[in-house]
Amino acid sequence: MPLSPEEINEIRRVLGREPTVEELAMFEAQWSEHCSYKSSRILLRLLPAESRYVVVGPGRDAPAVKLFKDFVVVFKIESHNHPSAVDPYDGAATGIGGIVRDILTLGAKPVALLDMLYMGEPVDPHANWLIRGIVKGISDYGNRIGVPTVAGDTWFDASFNTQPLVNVACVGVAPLNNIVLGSPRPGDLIVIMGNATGKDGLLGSSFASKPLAEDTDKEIGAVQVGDPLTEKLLIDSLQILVSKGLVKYIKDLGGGGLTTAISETCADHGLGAVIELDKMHTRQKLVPLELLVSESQERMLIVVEPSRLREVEEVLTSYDMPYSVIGYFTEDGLIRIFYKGAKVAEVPAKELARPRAVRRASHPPAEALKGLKPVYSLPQEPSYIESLVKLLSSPNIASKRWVYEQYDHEVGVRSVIKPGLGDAAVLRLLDGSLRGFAVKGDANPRYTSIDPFHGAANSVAECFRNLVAVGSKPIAIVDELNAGNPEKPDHFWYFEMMLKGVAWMAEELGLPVVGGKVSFYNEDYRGRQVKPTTTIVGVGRVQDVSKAMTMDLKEEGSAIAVVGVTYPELGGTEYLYRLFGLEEGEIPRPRPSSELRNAMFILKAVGMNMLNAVHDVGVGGLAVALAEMAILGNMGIEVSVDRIYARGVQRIDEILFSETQARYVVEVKSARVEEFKKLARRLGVHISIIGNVLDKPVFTISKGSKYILSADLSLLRDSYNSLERVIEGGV
Amino acid sequence: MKFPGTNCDEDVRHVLVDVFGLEAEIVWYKEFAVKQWDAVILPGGFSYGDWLRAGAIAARTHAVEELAEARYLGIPLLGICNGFQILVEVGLLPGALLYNDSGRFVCRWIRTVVERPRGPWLALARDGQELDMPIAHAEGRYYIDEESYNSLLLNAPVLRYLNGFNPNGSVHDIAGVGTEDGVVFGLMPHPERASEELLAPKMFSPGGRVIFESISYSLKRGW
Amino acid sequence: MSAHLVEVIITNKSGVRDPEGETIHKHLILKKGYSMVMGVRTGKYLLMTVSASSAEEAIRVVKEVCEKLRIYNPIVHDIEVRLHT
Amino acid sequence: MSAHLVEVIITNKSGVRDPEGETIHKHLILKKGYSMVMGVRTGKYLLMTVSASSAEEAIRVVKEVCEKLRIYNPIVHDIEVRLHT
Ligand SMILES: Nc1ncnc2c1ncn2[C@@H]1O[C@H](COP(=O)(O)OP(=O)(O)O)[C@@H](O)[C@H]1O
Ligand SMILES: [Mg+2]
Repeated sequence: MPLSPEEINEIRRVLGREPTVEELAMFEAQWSEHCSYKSSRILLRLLPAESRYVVVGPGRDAPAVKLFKDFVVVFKIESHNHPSAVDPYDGAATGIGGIVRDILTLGAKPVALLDMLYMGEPVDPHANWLIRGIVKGISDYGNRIGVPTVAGDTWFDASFNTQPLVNVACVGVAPLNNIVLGSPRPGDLIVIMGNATGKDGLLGSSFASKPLAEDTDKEIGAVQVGDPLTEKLLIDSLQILVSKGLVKYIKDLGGGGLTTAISETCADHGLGAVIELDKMHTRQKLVPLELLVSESQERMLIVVEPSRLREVEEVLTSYDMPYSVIGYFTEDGLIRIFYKGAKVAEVPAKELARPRAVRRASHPPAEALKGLKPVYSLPQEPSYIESLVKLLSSPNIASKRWVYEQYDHEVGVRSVIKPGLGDAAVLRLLDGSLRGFAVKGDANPRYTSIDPFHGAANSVAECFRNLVAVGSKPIAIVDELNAGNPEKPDHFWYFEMMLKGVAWMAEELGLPVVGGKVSFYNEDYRGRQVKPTTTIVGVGRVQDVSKAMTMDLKEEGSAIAVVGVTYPELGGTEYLYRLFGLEEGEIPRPRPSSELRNAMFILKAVGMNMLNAVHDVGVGGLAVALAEMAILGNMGIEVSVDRIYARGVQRIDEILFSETQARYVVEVKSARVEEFKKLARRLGVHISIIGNVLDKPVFTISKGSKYILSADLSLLRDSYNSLERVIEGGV
Repeated sequence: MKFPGTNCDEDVRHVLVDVFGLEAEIVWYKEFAVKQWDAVILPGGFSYGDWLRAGAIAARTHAVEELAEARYLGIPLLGICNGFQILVEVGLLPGALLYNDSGRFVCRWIRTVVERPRGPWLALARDGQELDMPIAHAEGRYYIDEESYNSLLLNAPVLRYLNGFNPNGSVHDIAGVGTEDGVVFGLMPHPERASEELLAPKMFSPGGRVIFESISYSLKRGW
Repeated sequence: MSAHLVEVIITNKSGVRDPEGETIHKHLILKKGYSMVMGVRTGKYLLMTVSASSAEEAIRVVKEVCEKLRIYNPIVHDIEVRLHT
Repeated sequence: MSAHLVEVIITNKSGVRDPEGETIHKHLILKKGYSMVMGVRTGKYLLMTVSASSAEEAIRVVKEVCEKLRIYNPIVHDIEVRLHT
C-alpha cells in the first residue's frame, strides 16, 4: 500500500526536509499495516497480557512464558494468507520459515510446529489445488528443518476458495537461564547471517497489506521460494552461538526486511545505528533501496560484541553459513545508512518504527443480524444415523490424517501424544524428567462470521478445553486475527468484535494473550471478505507426560460420562449446515465460569487416575464426540440420551448435535464411578453417566427402551476416514 | 555423522546415551574420521535438503567416501532413513530408494519382520521377530532388480513390512537391508523413535530397541 | 491419428530462486572441482504421449492441459512445451 | 570460451514404475476428459550453464559430471544430455 499524502507530510515533519527515495521506501515498508499494526494497535491494548508466568510479553518478536520455574516456552503465531493464495506451495512453506525465525530470536530451540488451515472446498478444482499445495509446502519445509508438525486445525469452506487462511505457529523451549534477553549497546556489531539478499520478495509486506490484485501475475516480486536447508543451518548454528554465549541479541529479518529489523531494534533500545549497505552479501546487484526493503527469506540479524566477532565467524564458517558485518549501534537514536561511502538515509529510529496509530471507523453490516436470529423453526428431524454419518464425513469433522501424515510429527523424539489421538499434542521436554507441555490451535470461521465477538470467545474456550482434555493446565495463548479490509467500516467491525471477544474470554479464563498477529485484507479481488476468523494457539503445562490423556476408548465395561450441561444451541453448528444448509442463528454461548469449573474437575479426575479417555465436545456435538472416541479406540458403546443432563431441549437432535460449550465426554474406569460422582458433587459440576464401553464394534444410542441410533462401527469409521477420498478423488 | 540438513542426530544420541547408556557423539561431517569410532550411525533427516535425490549429495562428500574404509575395517555402519538413502547412493548397500507410491511424504507407525538377523545390529533379534517402528519419508520405495535381489539379498539380513503395512510400494516389502555379514545395515523406519514405551502408540510396541541392544551387546563383546 | 511425444519442462521463472539448483551447484559440482559449470537450474520434466492428427495439434492439447489442470503455476513457473525428438 | 546451456533429463528406466506420472495421468488428466493423452512419464530436469570452447566440449563436461557425481542413478534412471536450443 503506497503511503498516503498525510503520511508523506508526517515524514516531512519528522525529517524536517524532503525524504530521499531510500527514506521513502523505508517508511513505506515500516509503516505498512503488516509491520506497524497502525490500524490495530489501539485495540490490541485491550488484550490481557500479564500473568506471573510471563517472562517476555507482547512487543518482542516472540513471547516467553514460564512453563516450569526453570523452563520457558517461546511460542508465536503467524499468517501467510496472501502468499499462499498465489503460490500455495511456497507461500505456506515460507510461512513456516518465518514463524520459526521468530522463535529463534530468543535463542529457544524450536520443537513443534502447528498449522491452522482454513481452505476452500476440496471439490472446487482451484481450492483443491490450493489445499494440496499448502499442505505439501508445509510438509516439505517443516519436515526438512527437523521440527515436527504436531497439531493444527483444518477447515473447509467455500468462502476460502480463492483466498485461504494459512496460520502457522511454532513452539520453542529453553531453560530459563539460556534465553537471549540482552540488549545491544553502542559499539556492538550488526551481523546479517543466512541467505544472500536478492530481489526476491521486494515489498512483500505491502503486498500483504492490500487486497489481492485481479491480475496476480504481476505480483511476481512477492513470490518467495523457501530454502529449508539454509533455515536448518540457521537453527543449528544459532543454537551453537547461543550455547557459547556469543550473541547478545537476535532479530529476524521478516516483513520490511532490514529496515524493520534495524528500526525496531534501535527504537526498542533507544539506539541509533550506522549501516553500510554495500557490505551486505547479495545474490545479485541491488540498489540501496532494494537492499533496505528486500524480504529475502532465511536471514537473521545478530548483535555481537566486537571482541567476540572472531569466535562467531568461526562457527558460521564451519556451518557454511554466509554472513556479513554491516554496521554498528550508536547512541544518538539516528539510523544512518551509507552505500559506498555516501549517506543515503538518515532517519530517527523511534519515529520510523512507530507510525501514528490510525483509528478506523467500525460499524456492523446488516448481515450481522443473522447471528441474533434464534433457530426456532427447524424442519422435522432427519434420521439420526443419517445425520451422524453426514457429520462424520464432513471434511470439517472427518479425520485429518491425510494432512498430518504428510508431516513428520515425531522428529525430536518428544511427541508423546501425536496428532489424531488427542485433543492436543503433548510433548516432553526431554530434560531427563517427565515434564512437558500440550499445544493446540483452534478456530471456527463459521462462528466468527456469524457472531465475531462470541465466536472469537469460543475459539479461546475451545483451545482451553482441548488443552485440558489431554490433562494439561493451560498457561497462555497467542491469537491470529484474520480479517477483511480495515478501511471498510463493516469489515473492520468484525475485527474489532473478534478482538474484544478474545480479550473478554482470555480475561475470564485467566489466560494471558502473550502475543499474536493481525492479518487484514483477506478479501478476494471483488472485495468480498472471507469468513473473518480468529485462530487461537494455547500452551498447557504437563507435569507428567506419561499420564496425558487421549480420546480413544480403552476398556470394556467402563462408564461413559458427559461433563457439563447441554443446551439447545444449534445456531451456527455443523449440523445445521450439513443437514439444512443453514449458516445462521445464535451460536453456542461462551460459558467461562462453566469452562473453569469443568476444567478443574477434569484435571482433578485425571490427576486421581480415574479416567481412561477424555474428549472435549466441539464441532458436531455429543454424537460426534462419542463416535470419534469409539472409532479411535475400536470399541463399541451403548448409551442412552435419557440420562444426559440438558436444559430446555425439545428435540433429540438438540441433545445429539448441539455444540454447547464447556462440555467433555470421558471414559471412567468402572471401579471409580462412585468416586467420580462424588468429586463432581463436591466441585458443583453437572455430570451424567450415560452408558458403557463394549468390546463389540457396535455403536448404539437409545431413548427409553428403544434404540434411536444403532450402527456398525465400520460404517462410522468409513465416514470418518473419508477425507483422503474427497481430496484425492474429488477433482 | 551429521550433514547439513541431518535432523535425527540428537534423537539418535539421546537414545544411545540416555536410554542405552552408550557413549556417543554427534560428528559434523567435515570433522569425521573413520578410525576414531567403534561404530558409525548415519541418522535420518534431509541431508542437503534431499535435493537432486535423497542422500545423493551427501553420498559424494569426503566423509561418506571414507566409509568405504570403515567397511574395509569391519566397523559396524547403520543408516537410518536418510542414512539408508546415503548408504544406497554410495553403493555400500544394494538397490535404490524411489519416491513413495502415493507421491506424498508419509509419517506413521508400521510393523516389520526381521529375516536372517545377523551382524552387530541384529545380534539379539530372532528370525521372524516382529518390530514396530514409525516411518517418516518421501523417498522410501525400495527398488532392486530381480537378479540382484536373488544374488544379494536372499542370504542377507532383511527387514520387511508386514502384510498390509507397506507404506510406499517397496518391492518384496523391503524396509531395510544389510550386507551378507550384517555389518552394514540400513532401514527406512526409525528405530530411535521406537526405543521408549512412552513414545509408542497404543497398538504398537517399541520395536527399535533390539537394534540398539544388539549394538550395545556386540560392542561390549568386542565386535 | 497417431501418437506424438510431447515434452513439458517446468522451471522457476528467472527472477524466482531455485535453492535446489543452487545446492547442487555449490555443494556438489563446485566442491568436486567442476568450476566450468557456472550455474544449475532445476525443473520438472513431463513426457506425454498424445494421440493427435498432427504434431501441432498434440502440442496444443498439452498446452491446454497444462493451463487448465494447473500442471504448473504461471505466477512462479515458466513452461516450455515442445516435441520430443 | 563461451557459455553454453546444456540440458539434462533424468527419467525412470522403463522397468521402473513412475507413480507420479501415473497419478497425473489417471487422476488429473483422464478425469478431466483428456483421453487423447495416452500416458505421462515424469522426470527431473537440470539446465547447466557451462563455460567451454565448444558446444561439444560443454556436452562432454556435463556427461562427465553426470557420471562421476552420479547426477543420475544408473540402477534406476535413464539420462539424456543435450544442448538447449
Ligand atoms: N492441519 C493440521 N495439521 C496437523 N494436525 C492437524 C491438522 N488439522 C487437524 N490436526 C489434528 O487432528 C486432530 C483432530 O483435530 P480437530 O478436529 O481440530 O480437533 P478438535 O475438534 O478437538 O479441535 C488433532 O490431533 C489435530 O491436532
Ligand atoms: Mg477437541
